[in-house]
Amino acid sequence: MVSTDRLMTRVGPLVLANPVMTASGTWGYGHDVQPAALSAKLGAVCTKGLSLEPRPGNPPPRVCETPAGMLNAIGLANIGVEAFALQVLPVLRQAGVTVIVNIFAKSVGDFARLAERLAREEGIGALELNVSCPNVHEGGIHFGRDPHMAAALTRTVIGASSLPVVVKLTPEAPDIISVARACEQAGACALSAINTIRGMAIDVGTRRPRLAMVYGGLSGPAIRPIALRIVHEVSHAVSIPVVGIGGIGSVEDTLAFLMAGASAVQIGTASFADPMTPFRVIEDLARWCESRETTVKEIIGSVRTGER
Amino acid sequence: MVSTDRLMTRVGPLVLANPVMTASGTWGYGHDVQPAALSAKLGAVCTKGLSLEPRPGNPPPRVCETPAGMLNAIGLANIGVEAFALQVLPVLRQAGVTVIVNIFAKSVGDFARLAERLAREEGIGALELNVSCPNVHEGGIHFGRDPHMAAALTRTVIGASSLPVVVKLTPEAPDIISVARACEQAGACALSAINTIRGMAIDVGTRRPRLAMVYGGLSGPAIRPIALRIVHEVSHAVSIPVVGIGGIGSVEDTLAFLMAGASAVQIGTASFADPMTPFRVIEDLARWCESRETTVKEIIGSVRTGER
Amino acid sequence: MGEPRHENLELMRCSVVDCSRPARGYGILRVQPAGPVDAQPGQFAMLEVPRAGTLLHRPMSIMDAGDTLEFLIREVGQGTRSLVSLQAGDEIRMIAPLGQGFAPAMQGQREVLVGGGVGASPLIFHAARNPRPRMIYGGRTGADLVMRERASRVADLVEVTEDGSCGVEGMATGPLSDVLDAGGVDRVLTCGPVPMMAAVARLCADHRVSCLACMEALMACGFGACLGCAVPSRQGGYLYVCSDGPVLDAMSVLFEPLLAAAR
Amino acid sequence: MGEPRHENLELMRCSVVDCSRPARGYGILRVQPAGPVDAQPGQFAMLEVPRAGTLLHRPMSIMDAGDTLEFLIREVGQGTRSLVSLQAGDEIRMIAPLGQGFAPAMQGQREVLVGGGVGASPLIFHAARNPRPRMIYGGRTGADLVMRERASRVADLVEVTEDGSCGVEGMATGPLSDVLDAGGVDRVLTCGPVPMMAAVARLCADHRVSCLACMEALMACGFGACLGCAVPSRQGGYLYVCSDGPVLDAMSVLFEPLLAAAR
Ligand SMILES: Cc1cc2nc3c(=O)[nH]c(=O)nc-3n(C[C@H](O)[C@H](O)[C@H](O)COP(=O)(O)OP(=O)(O)OC[C@H]3O[C@@H](n4cnc5c(N)ncnc54)[C@H](O)[C@@H]3O)c2cc1C
Ligand SMILES: Cc1cc2nc3c(=O)[nH]c(=O)nc-3n(C[C@H](O)[C@H](O)[C@H](O)COP(=O)(O)OP(=O)(O)OC[C@H]3O[C@@H](n4cnc5c(N)ncnc54)[C@H](O)[C@@H]3O)c2cc1C
Ligand SMILES: Cc1cc2nc3c(=O)[nH]c(=O)nc-3n(C[C@H](O)[C@H](O)[C@H](O)COP(=O)(O)O)c2cc1C
Ligand SMILES: Cc1cc2nc3c(=O)[nH]c(=O)nc-3n(C[C@H](O)[C@H](O)[C@H](O)COP(=O)(O)O)c2cc1C
Ligand code: FES
Ligand code: FES
Repeated sequence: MVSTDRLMTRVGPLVLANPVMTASGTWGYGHDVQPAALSAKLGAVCTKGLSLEPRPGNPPPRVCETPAGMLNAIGLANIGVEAFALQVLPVLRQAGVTVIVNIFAKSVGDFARLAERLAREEGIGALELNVSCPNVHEGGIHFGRDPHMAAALTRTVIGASSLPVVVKLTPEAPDIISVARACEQAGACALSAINTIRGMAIDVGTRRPRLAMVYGGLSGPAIRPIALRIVHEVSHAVSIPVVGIGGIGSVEDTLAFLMAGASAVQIGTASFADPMTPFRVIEDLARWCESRETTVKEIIGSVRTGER
Repeated sequence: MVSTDRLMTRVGPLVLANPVMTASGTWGYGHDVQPAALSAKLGAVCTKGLSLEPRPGNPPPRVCETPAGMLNAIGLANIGVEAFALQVLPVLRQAGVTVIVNIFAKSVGDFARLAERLAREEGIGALELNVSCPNVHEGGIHFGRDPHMAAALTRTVIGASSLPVVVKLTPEAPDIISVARACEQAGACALSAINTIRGMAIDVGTRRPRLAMVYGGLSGPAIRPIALRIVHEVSHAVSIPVVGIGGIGSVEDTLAFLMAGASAVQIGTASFADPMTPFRVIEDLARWCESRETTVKEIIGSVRTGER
Repeated sequence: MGEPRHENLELMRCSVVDCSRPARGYGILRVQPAGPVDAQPGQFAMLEVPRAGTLLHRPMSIMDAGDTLEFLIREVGQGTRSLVSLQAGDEIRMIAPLGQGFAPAMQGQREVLVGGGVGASPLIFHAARNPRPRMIYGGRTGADLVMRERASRVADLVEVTEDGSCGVEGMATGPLSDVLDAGGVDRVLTCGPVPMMAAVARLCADHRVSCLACMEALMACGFGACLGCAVPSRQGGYLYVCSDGPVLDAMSVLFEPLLAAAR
Repeated sequence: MGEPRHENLELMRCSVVDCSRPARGYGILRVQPAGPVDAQPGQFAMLEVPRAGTLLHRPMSIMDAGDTLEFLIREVGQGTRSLVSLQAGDEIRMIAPLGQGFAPAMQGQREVLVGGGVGASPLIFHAARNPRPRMIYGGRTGADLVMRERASRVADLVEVTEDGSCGVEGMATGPLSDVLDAGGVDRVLTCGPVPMMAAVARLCADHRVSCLACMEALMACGFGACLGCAVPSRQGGYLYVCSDGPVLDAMSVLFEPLLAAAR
């Protein structure tokens, strides 16, 4: 795994060895799917969405494939903050993993309690607020749709934890730019975009929805053009870093998001087919920068619009 | 081409021989890409978005392929209402094509003038209001985002033309259900959904956007799960018919939209690869209904949700 | 928790040795992996689908693992159609082995295997590696018992078809019931359609015989990352087929919701 | 307007006769259509890309149309890579012929063809069907002139390379300028990279010689349905490569914006 200075990037106060993270919900807790030592080679790991209490998740079927994408309605199954703090964090700390803890709750108060609890632990790089998960009613998607609520939540979490806060935007926000600006003003150190987009699939043989929950979140290459457009829009509207997410699986995809204005990226669905994807992307990116004598910093926001 | 009673469906006052239409902007004016005699075998043809004056459209590149989809920024190039009325409509009328005229304008007044002009012609089945094209600033996307504006526009167009009005919804509406309900109350005879979703692609070799307009509308199978979810949501929120659009290319896709609640479908991008797609779908649908001794009417809305 | 479930999640390059077609709609895919694969019966592989434009890989039980890896594949969609059309020399990548297999039979333990459809695959693998067991093999008609020849080489075969076109007429649970009534069975291993496994599990519970079910679920990853492969647990919550299974203690699985979903 | 541009937009099944590789990165695909295809030089086909999971078909100039159809393909992406890897017996579907080709040379009309890269393809087709013309064939190095052998069979060939590794050193416009200066040329036909065609068009305009350019554009459909293939017209508005072209009067094309976009 290469990690030259060329790949170095910043996400708020976090200095990352490279801009490639794994997306929440697609890499477990950073030590259980792949060894923590491997996770340590990533720019950062965003851990599976965490709540105060453990959650079992939704009934099956929870996933199905769609053209160049997949739907999921996992239901934010997770081990709860206590198990995470006691069993997971020590392992990640030990291995030197840069950890961004993705959290969600159904109320501002629970968000605050969660942030407070995590702030008592060493080894957390930042919190990522999942205000946008479409799969559970209490998943907090309402926070992500409204600029005022998103800002209030951001302020509360920052107050409760002192940890850097990344707000993960939902593409379903009526006005994503306003939400982005509101979170910036509320003190978010960065924004990440995008979470999945609600979709549906039907098995026409049985006339049943392919997911037990009927709707699920669409991810994968299918949503990449939408994600790239949103990252471009948002990164031009705010001055804090934006982390690009959505259908990324190659160095070309990563470069596109960096050029559009992202300071780093997260890889999700692509790791399901090939769990070595993030490492391959890091290597390819190092080679790309090397051969062109350039750096990730120079690439960020370098798309040539308005030249025609 | 089969067209049995089994396939019959209604879209407001329109009785269609089958539920398969071609989507606006993907089948020319109904007589120029394929012969009008072929178009007559379709449930209906939605003609290319029409404005008062002819428009040249956007500079190239206007299209690019994405995973299971494509982006377009055609810019609503069209021949204008006069040429349509004088040169196109007579041919379509003669051939017995069921015509839905897709129209757009930058103001309510222009929408009204357009509708008035078209109401003077024979042979138009309905108007489809494109209040949702993401590719031109004057394309009217603001009408589609706001329930009040969408309703006001619908009312004005109905008043100006007496033609049945279908409102084409944009997936980017902050609250698509409210827009749908507002249009229903304003007298729309049906709704169609969805138009494309704004996206972006970058050629990382040249660092340029792949489209001259930077953003374009995403269509094709990639958006099908999103479209299906919206059709399901909308058709449960209103009691007027919904026309399903988005990535449809097979009888299975068509069945899924019908089961989700659509009364008819439109096929767009799929016709670019195979311009016989709509006819193949009609035949396959006839066979499907025949072999199961069922009808399109019975299929509509028959998805089995809430049974688990 | 503290330990990753897998040592190595690298995609392994394999070259196709052959893909025979034992019957219409089925293929037996044999591949040569780059290195040796130490797989247990009941474990599975995630197979890349070459040239179909699909995104996710497809889980397949391993039917044999020696120099080569073998899979029994039924065509049900785009992915499996593409897999059974592979030809000698084609390349295919996969992650294998994955999941928890059948614990080997203990000395003197008397087992009965109950398989349906492609569920025969892991059972044949198990039988080949253990003292010759009895195997009840069910299907709708004789044509569905595609592996009957091969199964009879490694197990004492009882064939059952719903239409009676081959062997006993009825369901696999018929002969199983007789065998269990006769006594002396230490454990039952089953793999097949959910209704069959549910019925087998119930019979075993009634007879107080331990039962291992090799389960299926829709999977995005196959190695514990997506949490997609949940099956309801009788203890509450969910079990994950790819990492807790695919071989699960049938008593721990709540079959009822799965049966409802299959209706 | 009143008439559809195409009689028949059915996908035509073809079987691959062979796909030879004239040079690294290029393929000559020869297919046998189910029925006869009456194509004019300059016309193109929309080729389905088998097994790549791509959505849209790929436009390719026809290099020869008799019993079989022939295409010269340069690998630039997923689609073309997949096309040149086709093998004898494979099936491929396409719509052909599409667009407006070169009007045949009139009795005694003296033509010069100027081709670059895969742009040689429609020119070779034209040359083969008309009295032997002169053809200027340019590339960066000798290796780019992949069809030089074949071109020399149907045209009096002038080779030009930027690095001088083959034929004249420089750009195709060098020899063209000499030929036009010498006079007696009735029309110029060109196909190749935009900068080359723009330069050729300017030279021809300067010499008041008519010039036909066989253009490219990104296409979604190839038959007038998507309005994707616009090139700016000197008369204002746009021309559509798939239906007004691909062969356009070079004077009617506004090359400047295309050149800017290519930078
Ligand atoms: C651990 C495990 C082991 C398996 N072993 C085998 C095996 O040895 N041989 C074999 O033929 N199949 C096996 N399967 C099932 C196999 O993975 C699916 O049939 C395959 O993924 C379908 O892919 P497709 O693209 O052809 O079908 P799709 O187009 O994806 O789906 C077609 C139909 O098959 C259903 N389906 C898809 N995946 C599954 C699944 N995992 N389980 C049940 N139904 C499914 C879908 O709901 C749909 O109705 C196994 C599955 C698991 C989880
Ligand atoms: C009328 C016409 C005739 C053509 N004839 C030939 C021919 O005879 N031989 C040949 O090799 N190619 C020809 N082309 C170009 C060919 O269609 C493209 O190279 C091909 O579509 C690229 O597909 P891909 O999937 O390999 O590349 P993609 O992955 O789609 O793209 C790879 C790169 O190629 C560029 N590209 C894609 N399509 C075109 C295009 N239409 N024109 C220019 N650049 C493009 C893209 O911008 C991108 O940078 C022709 C194009 C047209 C419009
Ligand atoms: C199976 C699955 C589980 C996910 N779980 C979470 C989660 O717990 N929290 C969260 O913020 N996002 C979650 N996501 C969203 C991803 O982090 C990411 O935003 C999205 O999948 C788009 O990226 P991709 O296309 O690379 O997968 C999940 C996505 C998938 C596919
Ligand atoms: C090239 C192109 C041009 C289009 N032009 C129009 C248009 O003029 N008016 C309109 O309402 N929709 C237009 N659309 C949107 C389609 O009608 C349709 O809503 C969308 O493409 C989704 O369907 P599909 O995935 O089947 O293509 C256009 C789409 C494409 C791809
Ligand atoms: S298949 Fe992904 S966790 Fe089991
Ligand atoms: S390529 Fe579609 S109109 Fe020309």
